[in-house]
Amino acid sequence: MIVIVTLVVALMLSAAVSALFFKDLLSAVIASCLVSLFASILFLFLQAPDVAMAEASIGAALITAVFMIALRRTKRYEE
Amino acid sequence: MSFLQNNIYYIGAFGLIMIGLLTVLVKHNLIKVIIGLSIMDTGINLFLIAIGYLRNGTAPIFSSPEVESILMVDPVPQALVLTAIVIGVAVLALALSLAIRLYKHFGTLDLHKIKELKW
Amino acid sequence: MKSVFSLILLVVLGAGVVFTLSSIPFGSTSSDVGEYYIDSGRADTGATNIVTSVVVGYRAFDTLGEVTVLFVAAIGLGAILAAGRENEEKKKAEWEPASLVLYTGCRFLFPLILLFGAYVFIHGHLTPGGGFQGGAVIASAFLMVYLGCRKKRISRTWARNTESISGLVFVVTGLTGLAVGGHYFLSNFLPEGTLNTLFSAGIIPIIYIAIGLKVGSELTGVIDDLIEESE
Amino acid sequence: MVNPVLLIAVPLGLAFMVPLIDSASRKLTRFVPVAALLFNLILCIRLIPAVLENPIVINLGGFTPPFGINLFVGPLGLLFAGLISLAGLVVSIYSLSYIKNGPVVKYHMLYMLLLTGATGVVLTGDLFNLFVFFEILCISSYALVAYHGDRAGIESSIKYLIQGTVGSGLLLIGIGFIYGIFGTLNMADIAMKIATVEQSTLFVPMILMVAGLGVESAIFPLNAWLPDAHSSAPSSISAILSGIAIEVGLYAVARIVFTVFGISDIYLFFAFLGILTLLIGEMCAFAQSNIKRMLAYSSIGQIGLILFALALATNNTVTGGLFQLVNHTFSKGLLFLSAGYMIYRSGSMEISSLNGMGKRMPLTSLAFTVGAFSLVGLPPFAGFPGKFLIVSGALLKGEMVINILVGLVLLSTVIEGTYFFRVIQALYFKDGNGEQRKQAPATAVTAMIALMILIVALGVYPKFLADFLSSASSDLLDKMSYVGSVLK
Amino acid sequence: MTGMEILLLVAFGGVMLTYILGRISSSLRNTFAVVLSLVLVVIIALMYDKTGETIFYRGFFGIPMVLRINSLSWIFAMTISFIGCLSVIFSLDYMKVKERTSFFYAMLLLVNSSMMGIVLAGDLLTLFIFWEIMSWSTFLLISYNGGPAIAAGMKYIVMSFAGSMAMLAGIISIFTAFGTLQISEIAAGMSSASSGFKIFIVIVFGIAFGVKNAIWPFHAWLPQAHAEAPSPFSAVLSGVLIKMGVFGFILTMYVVVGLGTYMSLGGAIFSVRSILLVMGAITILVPTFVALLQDDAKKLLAWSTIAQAGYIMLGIAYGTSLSMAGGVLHFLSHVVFKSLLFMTVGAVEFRTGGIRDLNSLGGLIKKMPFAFTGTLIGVCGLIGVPLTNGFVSKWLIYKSLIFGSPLLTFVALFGTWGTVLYSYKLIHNIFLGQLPEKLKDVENTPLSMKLPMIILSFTVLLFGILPGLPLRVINKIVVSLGFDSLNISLWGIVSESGMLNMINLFAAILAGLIAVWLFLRIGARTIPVKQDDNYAAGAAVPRDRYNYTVKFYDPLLRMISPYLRDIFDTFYMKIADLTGYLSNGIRKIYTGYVGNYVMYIVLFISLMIFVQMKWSPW
Repeated sequence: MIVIVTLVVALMLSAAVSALFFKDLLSAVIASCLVSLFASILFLFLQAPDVAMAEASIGAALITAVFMIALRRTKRYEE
Repeated sequence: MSFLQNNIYYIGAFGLIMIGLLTVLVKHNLIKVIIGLSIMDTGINLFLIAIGYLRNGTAPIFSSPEVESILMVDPVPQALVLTAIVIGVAVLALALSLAIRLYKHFGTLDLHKIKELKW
Repeated sequence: MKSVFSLILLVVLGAGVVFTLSSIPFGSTSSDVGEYYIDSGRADTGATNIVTSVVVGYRAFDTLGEVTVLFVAAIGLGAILAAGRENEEKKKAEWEPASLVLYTGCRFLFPLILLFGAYVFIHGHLTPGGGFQGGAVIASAFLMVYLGCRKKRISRTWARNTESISGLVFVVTGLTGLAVGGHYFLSNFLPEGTLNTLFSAGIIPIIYIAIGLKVGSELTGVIDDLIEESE
Repeated sequence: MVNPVLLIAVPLGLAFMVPLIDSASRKLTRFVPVAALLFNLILCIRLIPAVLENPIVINLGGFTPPFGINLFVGPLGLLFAGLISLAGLVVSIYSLSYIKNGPVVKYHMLYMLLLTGATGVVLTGDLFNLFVFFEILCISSYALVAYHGDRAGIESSIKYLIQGTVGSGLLLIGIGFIYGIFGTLNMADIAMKIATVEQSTLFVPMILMVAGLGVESAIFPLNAWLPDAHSSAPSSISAILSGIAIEVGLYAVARIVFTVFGISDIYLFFAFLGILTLLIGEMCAFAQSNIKRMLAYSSIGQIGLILFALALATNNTVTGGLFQLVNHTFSKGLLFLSAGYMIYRSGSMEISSLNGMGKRMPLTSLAFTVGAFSLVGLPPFAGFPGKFLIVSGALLKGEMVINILVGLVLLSTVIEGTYFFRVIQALYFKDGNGEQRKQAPATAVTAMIALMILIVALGVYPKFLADFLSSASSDLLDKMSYVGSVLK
Repeated sequence: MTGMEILLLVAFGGVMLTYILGRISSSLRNTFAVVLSLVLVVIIALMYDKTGETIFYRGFFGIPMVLRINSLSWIFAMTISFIGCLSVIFSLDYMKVKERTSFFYAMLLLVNSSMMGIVLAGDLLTLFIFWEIMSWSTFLLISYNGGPAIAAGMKYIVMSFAGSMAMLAGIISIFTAFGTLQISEIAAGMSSASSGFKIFIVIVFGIAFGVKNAIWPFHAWLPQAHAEAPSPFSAVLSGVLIKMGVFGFILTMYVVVGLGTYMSLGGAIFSVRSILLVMGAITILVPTFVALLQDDAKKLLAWSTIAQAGYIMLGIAYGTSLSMAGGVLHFLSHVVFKSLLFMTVGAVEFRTGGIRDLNSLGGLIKKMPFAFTGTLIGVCGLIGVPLTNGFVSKWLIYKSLIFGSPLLTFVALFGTWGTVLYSYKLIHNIFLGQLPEKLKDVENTPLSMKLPMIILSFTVLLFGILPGLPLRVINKIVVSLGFDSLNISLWGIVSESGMLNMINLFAAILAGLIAVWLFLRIGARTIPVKQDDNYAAGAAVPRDRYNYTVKFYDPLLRMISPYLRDIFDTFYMKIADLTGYLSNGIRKIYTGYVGNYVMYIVLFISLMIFVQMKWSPW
């Protein structure tokens, strides 16, 4: 179990770090979406199904969509 | 291993918070900054849930009337995090709408170039 | 240079955090309040999902605030986007129509997702999930329609009225509690029913349904505003 | 007895109802905030006698305090609630005519929700609930700052949002720590248990919470959003932000530092921080040529002064600090409101463009003058009793360090006086262009006159408020009675 | 009930009513203002020889606010109302051509009312409140003219406000130390206070009153403010307003601190008394010669005001009954003749269309004989010519100083010599010499201006010939402050260092005058020359060559001016510049880049954590 958790945490952190480094904002948004997804898995591990659901539906899905809409209206690449 | 067992969630949570803060501090693209805020929010949520965790506890739901488990994780942080998530999305949506407006006015999202108000 | 400095700051901050965390060992903290909720949550509120009983029962006031936060954000977003839109000429961007598969799939899935969302918030007091999750699901259904069917729009007045009525339901439920049920705001004035049945837990399902509708319509409104902006 | 929860529930319900009202009658919407705040004001006044006797504790949902959320309506909370409704009412009357363009309905809703959030913050007895209401306050102010959707408004709003969100994130981390340590979120419960935990453990959570709330309350290194936001917002909102929002933030800081933690070792540090904020705010204001920015920096200075007064933690200084706070709400509100119409007439925020306003808008200029004099602390306006109480309370402590700080307070008052007198000279004695006389609309004038009357009345008869403030200050300082009345 | 509440109520109510009436009709307002100020004079006159205290207000946190009247307050209140009344009358014509006259009248009356409040205050809180009202209303009046008056007003209010803040610190320290602000009660507590506390009190009050009284080195605001204010107000400003500082000094030194303590306060060399005396002496010496340099009539008078304040200061600070009487009497004399001078200069300014430059005036004696006579009498008073009030007061000061400290007497006499020089410059350059072409059509002084001038001139002579009139009241003050009583007759005064009897002097001078008149009468006839007849036979000549009113005393001035740079004025301006510079630097921390702002937040937390973990102060 701990190995899986560690793996998920590592993936989550690396997704976050890559969100920091991506020049393409769309990729950064996807990476932050992944962060949310992994976090929601962690919530599940932490016996918080309610929160996991909320994080998955709101944090991962809706926020990403909102981000993308905003990106459409602004610039895709960081200068 | 026991170090990991004891601290992996905290590491994850504060890792996210720190990465989020770092993004806000060093990145000067507005969308990146907002992504940083969202990552930070996620980290905080994870931290709150991790605080309420009880080892070997189960989710605080009595799925059938017979369940009489005392060993349940603390429901309070979960309730808090539900609220915090919604607040987070509210702030984020507002921030993004502002970003759209800002782009319309300035033609850029580079915060170094958006410094009309200073001193 | 600046990032190095930031890192140093964050390291100091992290040191402080680590120091404090050492007094909160992971996985073994127990809270009086949390234990009380687990022990008597069912008796107090009639919900078997203790998280729900906390969210809508013990800490319902928080939830009222939280709904308000979302409400504020939705209005604020509308205000910000509206303020700039006034003096711009409306130009309709041409949307590339979606493929037929996508279109049909969306139309097929839409009611199902709505139904699932409704299920989630109606059963909030029994199973994981509740108003927020359900509302988000509903909003994502609309999002899907927006993306898949492109031209379809929900009626703004309809969304606004839903939002406003469900908000009112929440407040009025609370005020009714003040008036009849033990003279406390948001106190339960309905019978709690039997555990683990749909019609139980007093006002919790009512509030959760209101929240679900409100969150759903608000998030939909937010998406609608943003999409309209991006056209 | 009336239930104080109505102070929050009724405006909230009305705000939810606004879309329905709007579809029924468009004209009616503008008066919803006026009605709601009038209701709140009357409620507050009716609550005064009961609260002075004993603080009212409302258990929401009928659950006893550590388990449910409670509202604590002590003299301090009621003072703030009353102040919010009073200032809010005046400004909402002003807004009736001032806000003409843009999504007006949304403005009024946001405005009302902002004040509801502020009321919630000052009444709640639960940490997380405080956070939630704080977010209502913050988010609605982000949106209102950007209300006009102009360059400056959007820019300042996004900056405000970023800093505010970081701040509330820090606050939430702090709350998480506190919950981890004490297993409860009720402020009285935490206050009771605080002695059971080693003091050093509490440092990081406290500093996180103070910093988080400090962002909103504009304590020195955390206040960079303020000059931008206050100067770019519509003037009615600037008045509320300066008059209510940062004060409420300061209330939250004080509540947490005094009541929840209540460890006196750190008070002197806050006194220093207050003086630093005061000096920096006043000096920055001194260098401004933009009137609204000047007023915004002056708000920073005033917050520093109030923080200094509160941090000295004696009954006298806290009473003085609260008096100054009330004065600041009224005077700064008045200044922003009058500056709003002067800017509207002259079309520019530069002080030099206000030359000769005294001839063009006599009443508005008079309002500005009264506000400025009061803020500087000249008798017979409301600023003087506050300053008098603060200084006398501070000197009464008889410590050399504090005496020196008092000297700095007086010095910064001189700086403050200098830049306000400069503006007054520009208003009256410099020749401007455009000689036609035109007053502000009746609603705006009503609002300004009401504030002027309040300022003069408080300046001439401060005892009326001072007695109430004195019990408010003991409400803030007396931790044990707070705990006792919540956890009976 | 001593009528003081009624007095203040009338005064302050009248202010509002004046403004409101001004909105309706200006003539109604003018009449009302005159009547009001006359009524005030009458009320105060009726209070003669009354003493008493009343608590009139408890609304201020329950601190009792007290009004009290005694001979000291009465003489000040009388002066204030008297000069106030005359200046209102003087304004009637002077202000006709200006805008916003209602504002002017209301503020003028407000200044007068607040000054009455100051002198009638029985506790320091009341004093401070009225003091501040006076400060800001004065500020509004000084800035009234716009243009250069803006800078003058700014300088005034900043210095005055700094002084008030010092005073506030002092008042509140007294409050925290003794728990009362009532002047009569403070004195008791003060006697047992530590000498450090006393010196602190003396310093802060010294700054506050010194600024108002324009004692060197706090005089920097005064010349500009006096010059730029509207002339009727300059009379009030120079006559009574700065004398509030004198009142304050007397109050602090002799009532609050106490006579015995005051004389022994401080070290042997740097005792408070000697420092004050030296400051007084410098205040006489420097401004007198700076006044010589001035080409602006009102500025000249302003500097002269500073110098005269030095005499008053010497008299008061010296601390014997004779010097005290001299100081107070000189205050009274100065009020009268300086108001008179400002009014005559104001009349000239009014009739010539705003000319104050001494180089471009001249020869107005025929055109404005009343103004000339007024100026002559005023100047005589200023110099201290016998039979004027200035003579008596200066005589008293010299007499009291001459044995104790000859050096100070010498400084005072030297100052008088300078006074003669600038007084002559003033009267000569305005009224004597050639009449410039453009001033040919100047009309005579209007009646509303003549009246105050006549009254004041008369007073100058009256107090000069019958010094016993004011000295009787002053003797009461002197006694009430703890000094020995003086031996006063209607005609003069008898003291151990000499006696003064004006009747002898009067007789002698009268005889001398008659002799001179007879001599002139019998001697050669004078030939009248037209005033605008200049010696270039009507041709246009460069005025600065031939008109000898230009660059009066030029060689002397060239000699002394390098020594008279106003270092303190420069110093204050430097401070102001430095503040501006510093502020400009500090505001740069708000860089406009939001990343920095977030950095501040994180920095704050990290710094706190770092400090806590390293040193754990908490």
